[in-house]
Amino acid sequence: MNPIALILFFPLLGFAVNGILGSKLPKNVASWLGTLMVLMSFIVTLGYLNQIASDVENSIKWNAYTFLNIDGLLFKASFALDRLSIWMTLIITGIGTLIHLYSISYMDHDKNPAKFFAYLNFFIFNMLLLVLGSNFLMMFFGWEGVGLCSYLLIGFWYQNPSYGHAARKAFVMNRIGDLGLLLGMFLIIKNYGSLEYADVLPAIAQGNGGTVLLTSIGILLFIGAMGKSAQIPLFTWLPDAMAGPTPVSALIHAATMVTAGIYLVIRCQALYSLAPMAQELILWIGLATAFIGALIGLRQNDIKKVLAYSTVSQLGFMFVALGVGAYTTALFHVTTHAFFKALLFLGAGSVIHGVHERQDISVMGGLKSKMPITYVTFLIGTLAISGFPLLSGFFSKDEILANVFHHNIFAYIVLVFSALLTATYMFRLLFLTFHGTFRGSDYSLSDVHESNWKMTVPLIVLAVLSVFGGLLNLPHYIMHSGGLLSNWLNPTFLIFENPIHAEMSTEIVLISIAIGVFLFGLIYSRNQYITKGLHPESPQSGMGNVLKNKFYFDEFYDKAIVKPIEFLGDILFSLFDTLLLYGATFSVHPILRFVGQLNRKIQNGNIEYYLIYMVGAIALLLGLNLLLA
Amino acid sequence: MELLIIAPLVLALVSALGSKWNKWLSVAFSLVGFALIAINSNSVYRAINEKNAFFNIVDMPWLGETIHFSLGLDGITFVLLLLTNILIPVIVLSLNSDKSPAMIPLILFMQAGLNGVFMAQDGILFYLFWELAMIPIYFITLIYSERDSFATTIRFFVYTFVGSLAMLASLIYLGSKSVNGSFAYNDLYNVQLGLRESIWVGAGFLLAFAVKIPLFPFHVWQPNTYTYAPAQGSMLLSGIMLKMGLYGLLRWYFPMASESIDFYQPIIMTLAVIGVIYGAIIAMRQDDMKRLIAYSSLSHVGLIAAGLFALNSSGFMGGILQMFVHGVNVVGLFIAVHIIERNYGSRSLNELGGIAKNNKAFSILFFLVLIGTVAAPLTNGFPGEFLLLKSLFDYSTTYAIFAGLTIILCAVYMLRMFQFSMLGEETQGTQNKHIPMIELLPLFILAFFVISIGFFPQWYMDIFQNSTKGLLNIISNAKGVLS
Amino acid sequence: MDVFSNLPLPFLILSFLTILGALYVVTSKNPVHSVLALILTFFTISAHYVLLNAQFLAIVNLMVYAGAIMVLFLFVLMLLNLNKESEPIKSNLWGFAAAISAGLLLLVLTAAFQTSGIAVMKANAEGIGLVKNLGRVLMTEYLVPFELTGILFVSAMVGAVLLGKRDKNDSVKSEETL
Amino acid sequence: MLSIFHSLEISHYIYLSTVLFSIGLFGVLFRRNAIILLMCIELMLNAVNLLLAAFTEYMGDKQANGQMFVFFIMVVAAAEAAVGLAIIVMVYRNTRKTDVSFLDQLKDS
Amino acid sequence: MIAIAIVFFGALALLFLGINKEEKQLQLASSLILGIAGLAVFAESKSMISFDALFAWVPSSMIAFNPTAQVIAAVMAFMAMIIVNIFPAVKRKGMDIIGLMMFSLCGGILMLGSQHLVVLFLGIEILSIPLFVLAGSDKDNLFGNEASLKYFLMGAFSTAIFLLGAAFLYGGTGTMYFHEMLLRLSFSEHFGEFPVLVKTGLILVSVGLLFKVSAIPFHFWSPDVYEGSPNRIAAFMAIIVKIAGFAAFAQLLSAFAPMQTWYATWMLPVSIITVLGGNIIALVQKSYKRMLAYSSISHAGYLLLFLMQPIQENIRVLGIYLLSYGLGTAILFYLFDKYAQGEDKSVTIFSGISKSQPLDALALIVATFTVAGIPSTIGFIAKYQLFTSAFPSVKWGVLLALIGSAISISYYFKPFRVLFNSSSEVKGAFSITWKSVCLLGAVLGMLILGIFPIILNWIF
Repeated sequence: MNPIALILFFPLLGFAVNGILGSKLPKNVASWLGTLMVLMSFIVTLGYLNQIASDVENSIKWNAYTFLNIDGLLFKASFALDRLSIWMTLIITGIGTLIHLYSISYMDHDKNPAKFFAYLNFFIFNMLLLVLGSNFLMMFFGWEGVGLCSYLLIGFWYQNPSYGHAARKAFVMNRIGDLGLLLGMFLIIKNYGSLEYADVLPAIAQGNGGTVLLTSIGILLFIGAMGKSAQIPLFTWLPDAMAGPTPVSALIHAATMVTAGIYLVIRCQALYSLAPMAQELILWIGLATAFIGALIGLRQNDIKKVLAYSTVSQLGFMFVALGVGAYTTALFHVTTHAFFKALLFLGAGSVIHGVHERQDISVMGGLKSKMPITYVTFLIGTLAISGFPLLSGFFSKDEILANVFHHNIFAYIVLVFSALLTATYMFRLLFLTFHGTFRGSDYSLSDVHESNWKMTVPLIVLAVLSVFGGLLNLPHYIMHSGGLLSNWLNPTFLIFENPIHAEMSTEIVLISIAIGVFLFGLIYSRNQYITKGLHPESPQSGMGNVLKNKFYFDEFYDKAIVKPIEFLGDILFSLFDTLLLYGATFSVHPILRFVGQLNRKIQNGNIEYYLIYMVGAIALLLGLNLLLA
Repeated sequence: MELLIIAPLVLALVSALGSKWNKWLSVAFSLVGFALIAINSNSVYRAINEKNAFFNIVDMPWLGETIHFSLGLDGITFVLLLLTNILIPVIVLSLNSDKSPAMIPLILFMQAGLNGVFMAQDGILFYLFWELAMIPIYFITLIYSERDSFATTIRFFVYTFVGSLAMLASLIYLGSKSVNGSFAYNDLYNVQLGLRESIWVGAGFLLAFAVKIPLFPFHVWQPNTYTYAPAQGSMLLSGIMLKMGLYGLLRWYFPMASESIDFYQPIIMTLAVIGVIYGAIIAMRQDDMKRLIAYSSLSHVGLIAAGLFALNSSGFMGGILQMFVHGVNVVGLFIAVHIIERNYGSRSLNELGGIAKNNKAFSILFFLVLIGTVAAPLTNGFPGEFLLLKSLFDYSTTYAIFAGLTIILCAVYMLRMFQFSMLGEETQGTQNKHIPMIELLPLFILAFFVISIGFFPQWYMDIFQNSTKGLLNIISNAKGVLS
Repeated sequence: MDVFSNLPLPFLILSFLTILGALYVVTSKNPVHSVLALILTFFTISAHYVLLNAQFLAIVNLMVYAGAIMVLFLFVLMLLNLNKESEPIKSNLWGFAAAISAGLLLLVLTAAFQTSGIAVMKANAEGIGLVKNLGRVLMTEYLVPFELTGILFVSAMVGAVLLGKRDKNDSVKSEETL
Repeated sequence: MLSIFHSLEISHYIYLSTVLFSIGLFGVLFRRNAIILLMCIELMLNAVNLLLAAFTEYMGDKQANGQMFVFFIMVVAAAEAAVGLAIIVMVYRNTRKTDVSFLDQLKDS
Repeated sequence: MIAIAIVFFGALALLFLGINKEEKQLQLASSLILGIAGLAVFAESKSMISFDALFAWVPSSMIAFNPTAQVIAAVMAFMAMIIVNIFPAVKRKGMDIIGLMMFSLCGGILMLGSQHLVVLFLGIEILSIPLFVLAGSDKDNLFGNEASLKYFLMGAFSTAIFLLGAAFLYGGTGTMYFHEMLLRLSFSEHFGEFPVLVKTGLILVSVGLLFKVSAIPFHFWSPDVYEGSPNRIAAFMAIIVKIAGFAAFAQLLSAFAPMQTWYATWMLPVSIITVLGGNIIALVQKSYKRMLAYSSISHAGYLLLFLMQPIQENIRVLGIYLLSYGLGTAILFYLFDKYAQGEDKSVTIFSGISKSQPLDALALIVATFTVAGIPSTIGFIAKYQLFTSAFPSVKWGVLLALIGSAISISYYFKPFRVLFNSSSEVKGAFSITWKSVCLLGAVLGMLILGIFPIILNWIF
């Protein structure tokens, strides 16, 4: 049996079993089953790692069946396990396994975890579909599938209408992106007559297809990526998506799904390398997202919201990297980000769990004594994300900054500033949650408790990963042969990516700037929230309010798009459709009736009139006939 | 195959006599009967495998020499027969027959008419069955509508009847031109029309089909009829009858008045795309679930019509597949609404909510059909919509972009409907009531198609692939004659 | 008007009388007078028949019309004692309307014949109108219609009886009616 | 026949009978008494008779079709008169009226 | 001829034999006679038997029935049979009413065969004079009286018009045989201008016939007279008079085929006005009976459209249409008669009979479909054939006629508004009677002829 089939099969099996007879199974069986399935595909993937590693050309292909065949134009359900997709697969299944494990106890109190695990498995399946598919169609299937799963999982507690709203928001916004993606695919079909990567990308690399075409394809695909990866202007769904259970946020909205956009762009590296316009667009969109996300993150009090906006901002970082053509770097950051952001979310989940389903950091504080493991791991995560030297985040972010520095100095400055903000809000979060005095009112510090091993083990593992994740792609000034990841990935690129080789001095400058940024953030928020002991709910300046209200993006969308469309709908229905169209069409009948009523005057029952009419008619007939003759 | 017309009539007469087993009898007969007919006849094999558009299977003089009782078959016809004879039993299943005794005979009568419409190979015969299919639905809506039935139904009937008469006029005109006034499909097709007259003839056909489909300005009869008609009536109308119009476009309008296609293409395309957005936007704001589905169906069918008029193979293939799919989905939705209304006594989104809590299976099935309508991948909605949008894109990017909005808007209103009916907190109307499992049987049947088409559309496309090629050749040749 | 020039006097007089009588029939207030005027008209018409070599026809006309039918009319008039100026005369407006429409018809007809002169050559056909010839034709060529008039008369008779017969139930009313 | 009539043409008879016919028509339209109406109709019939006789004469129709027709018209006229008068009597019996302008019970409502 | 003879002598015999029997007892006998007459003439039309020997004495070709005319005669006879049969008898001795109906039927049949102006004239009169009487046969009913007098006066008037026209025709052509008339004209006149006498005469004669078939604007008598006269008489008028009128009209016009383009110029407007007017006016009628009257007017319009083209070859189409029209109308009148006993004459009389009287409901539906020309009934076949054969010569007329029949749906279907009500009062229990058997037969006939129209090809 084909390994890809196996990899895809296990999560699907888990989904099927849990979905169909989940309610029959005992809770533990269901949860462990779900976890096991993901683990299985992880193992299978590992098993084929060295086969892929052995040679660049090696890639396992699986041509399942022909999905559609429109006289000759084939849409195959075909998959490939090459270096890029196996890398993603490992992230997905690996982190997925940990998060499943974590969820077992996290969802312990829930009525039917079976459903939850079914959804999770289904998500994993779709995600694998996305990365393993060897053509745009399969990728699109996964693409929409993960959207669907995120809808299901955000709305998991469907009793709560606002959760449902958030879920629909996520799905619809993804759909907007999907439209762009779909149109891009149509454009590809029209010009390259296929959707197989193997047909399309080489053709592009060989340079058939003008710049305009490539740019438009690139932009259309990027619109899809914007939707999925929560870039401005389609990012507002991601913070709302935190309505879902925390593991979901960790798995879907931090580690895997939201990076699908980056995966897409990396997959189409050949395309984007030849479409500089599109790349510029990506750069600036990413930059704006990184900056604004970080800004908003500064003033959020919901522990998950902070992490959500940090995710948005980090995704911005990745797109900036893509924008400057540093694909490897982007993937590197995807990886490290997956580690520490998953870690942070799970930590947050552990905190929420510990303080009995509270998320508002203004009622927390000083928890480190009560939940040490969580604290330590969370600290590591924070350090990693804000770029503490030699931690994973440090290397990946530094690479991005370096690339941007060589590409566009202004972008570099903005990006540095957002990195600074990152450090700031992360430490703010850390301090407000774990340090300082306990601010809880309606519960006491005493009944805060550390989570059990099923939750802490994943934390620890992820902490380790976030610490040593940097080793995956050491910069060349440390390892001159080039980082592992770049060596792993570069050969697969159809258009060779030339790594920037700045001289030592610049590197040192950049690194020192990065460290300075980190230190500033640390010191600033320590100063604010430890020494001053500033209360998060403390009155905000005007700018503060703007940030607190997320730049009023939601309100703006509501006023500018949603309301008008709804108004239009009402008008069209009540005025145009019902009144105008319906009335106009069926007013024929009354008109005819009116005409018929006129006959009363004529058919008045008096024979003398009848005779006169008849004679008149005869005269008319004869007269007409006379005139015609 | 002519059994497909005779058997339901006989069955209708039998069930008209009435017995408490009517429902199951008719379901069993129409399923088993269709299966037998489909399996035994080797003409089905021909239909699927030969690239032979609409070959004759029955031919006997019916009225003089000019009109023959002649039935034809090919892949397209067969897939629609499949749709009809699968949906009819499902619809019958969804009905509680003790409340509405006359329903089953009427539905079976209609089944005969529909089978006839899809197989008719003679102009007048086509018109005959076209009307025959109208009569039962008229009585179903008339007898079992919930309110102001007469006004609604007479408007619906007369409005569609006007369209049909326009088509009759076109047919008569063609017949008067054809060799010795024969109305046989091929003779009518061989008539060579000048541009102006073909525009007139086409107008006649298009009016009939546009009313039936319905296209944007001609849909006025639809919302009220769908809303007030009994659930089964709405299912029949939207699930099968509406396909008559699309089928008419494919089979009759395009080949017969092919000279006028270039004239009508932009008009119809624009109308259809307008209808797509128009229906979607209105559907977003509906409170009555049936009305919502009515407008959503307007939107979806507009897309199909546009795809057919793009006149490329992906449009045709997608369109035909989507006919099948839309039939399955919309009937599924109506059944779901019917079940909700039957158990909770309301179909207003404001009064419903939280049904999912106590009815897991139902909510899963409902959601399945729903995302099928939303055209999520791996459900039946996706392949058709993908192909249709592609064909539109090949025709004109702008149209594709506007029509593509449907995948966003459709998600909006469908999920809204699901949210307010199934999710959220329970209302006092919906508190801890359980839906009996037996009522879900039809939904299970439909769910099978949602999944199987979603995963393996090519299985179904193979049925009509060759015939569609043939039809496209015919049309392009006919257009070629003029240009 | 040259139409009337060189027309023989008897014809003019007859036509004059005919039209005069007809007009009187139409205009006289008293029904009985109109009956009498009608009889006069019939006489003049019979005279025309004579001029037209339809002698037998002239006689029959007198017998059937002036004799039978008109007497029947008179009888009914007397029966319903309408022999006074019973009828409320209509407004002039009505008269106008009637005159206009009738005149219109007349105008149209005459105009029609003005446009194309009818050229029917005058053949000398002696004795067509005599009983001998008519009887032969009636009994040979027109035999079938002749027989068929039987049906007409039977049905007319039955009908008249059906209407005139007193039923049991309306005997009282008919008593005080007649 | 008398030679002085040779100057007569058929058209004169046509005009004459048309005039007669129109007078009868006028009567039908003008009068209200059913019996008078019937008489006017008889007048119209006679106009037609005259015309037919004239045609026969001027065409020298050996078969005398026209005159035959006149006979049948007379026959029918007699029958009509009988039936008509019976009807009138019946109506009079029930409504004491022979005035047609009172017959307006049956009409479009 | 044979039909006339059978009907006339049969009627005569029954008149004398049944002088003091209840009419109810005589219904069957008279309908038997009509049936025999119908069968005989039908058999003759199919040349199974020939009665030429009987009528050897008939000297001239004044009356000649072509096979189609014979079939139509048979149809008329059967129609009369149905009408005589299914309508309830009146409470009176003797069968003078039925007898008169049979006499006027003779007139109608005579019109079919008439090849000569005199015979046509006699036919019209024999058809009409009994009807004048019959309209008022319910002597104490003032409406009946009024109807009778109106019909008589207008009928006599139209007769006068017809006669004037006939005289002109005779004067213009010198013959009274339809088929000789144009032949008598000189060669040039065949193709050039036709003599004004002929034109005027044809117009006036047509007016006389248009009056009989009640085409707008000569229709004024029909709604009033139908409403006033007893239901079965109204049905008789609506069916027999129309069939006879159109058959005779077709006979006449087929003789004037060369003038077709000319008479189409003034008959087309008349027919279109008739179609649209009839339908639109019927839309607003409160009384179901008046609605039927106007619907029969609109049917006259359709038939006039058909007359606008060379008729000879497909006069059978006319027969088929008249058959379907007759069947449908007869049943509708019967049902109206059955349920309109009270004051109420509107469609509400049919309230809820689908529950109490399913057969009647079925009959109502099928008959309505027939007159409306909805498929699966003979009505559709008839209408379709009519339109197809009329289409080549009068395209726009046919289009307007289609619109008209679309309008007609909305009043024909009015009874369905109440048909399925759950009626409070049960209108009599459902029972199998001789009448209901006849009704079922008629309904099945309409359906079977509609589904297997091949039979019609054999009949006509």
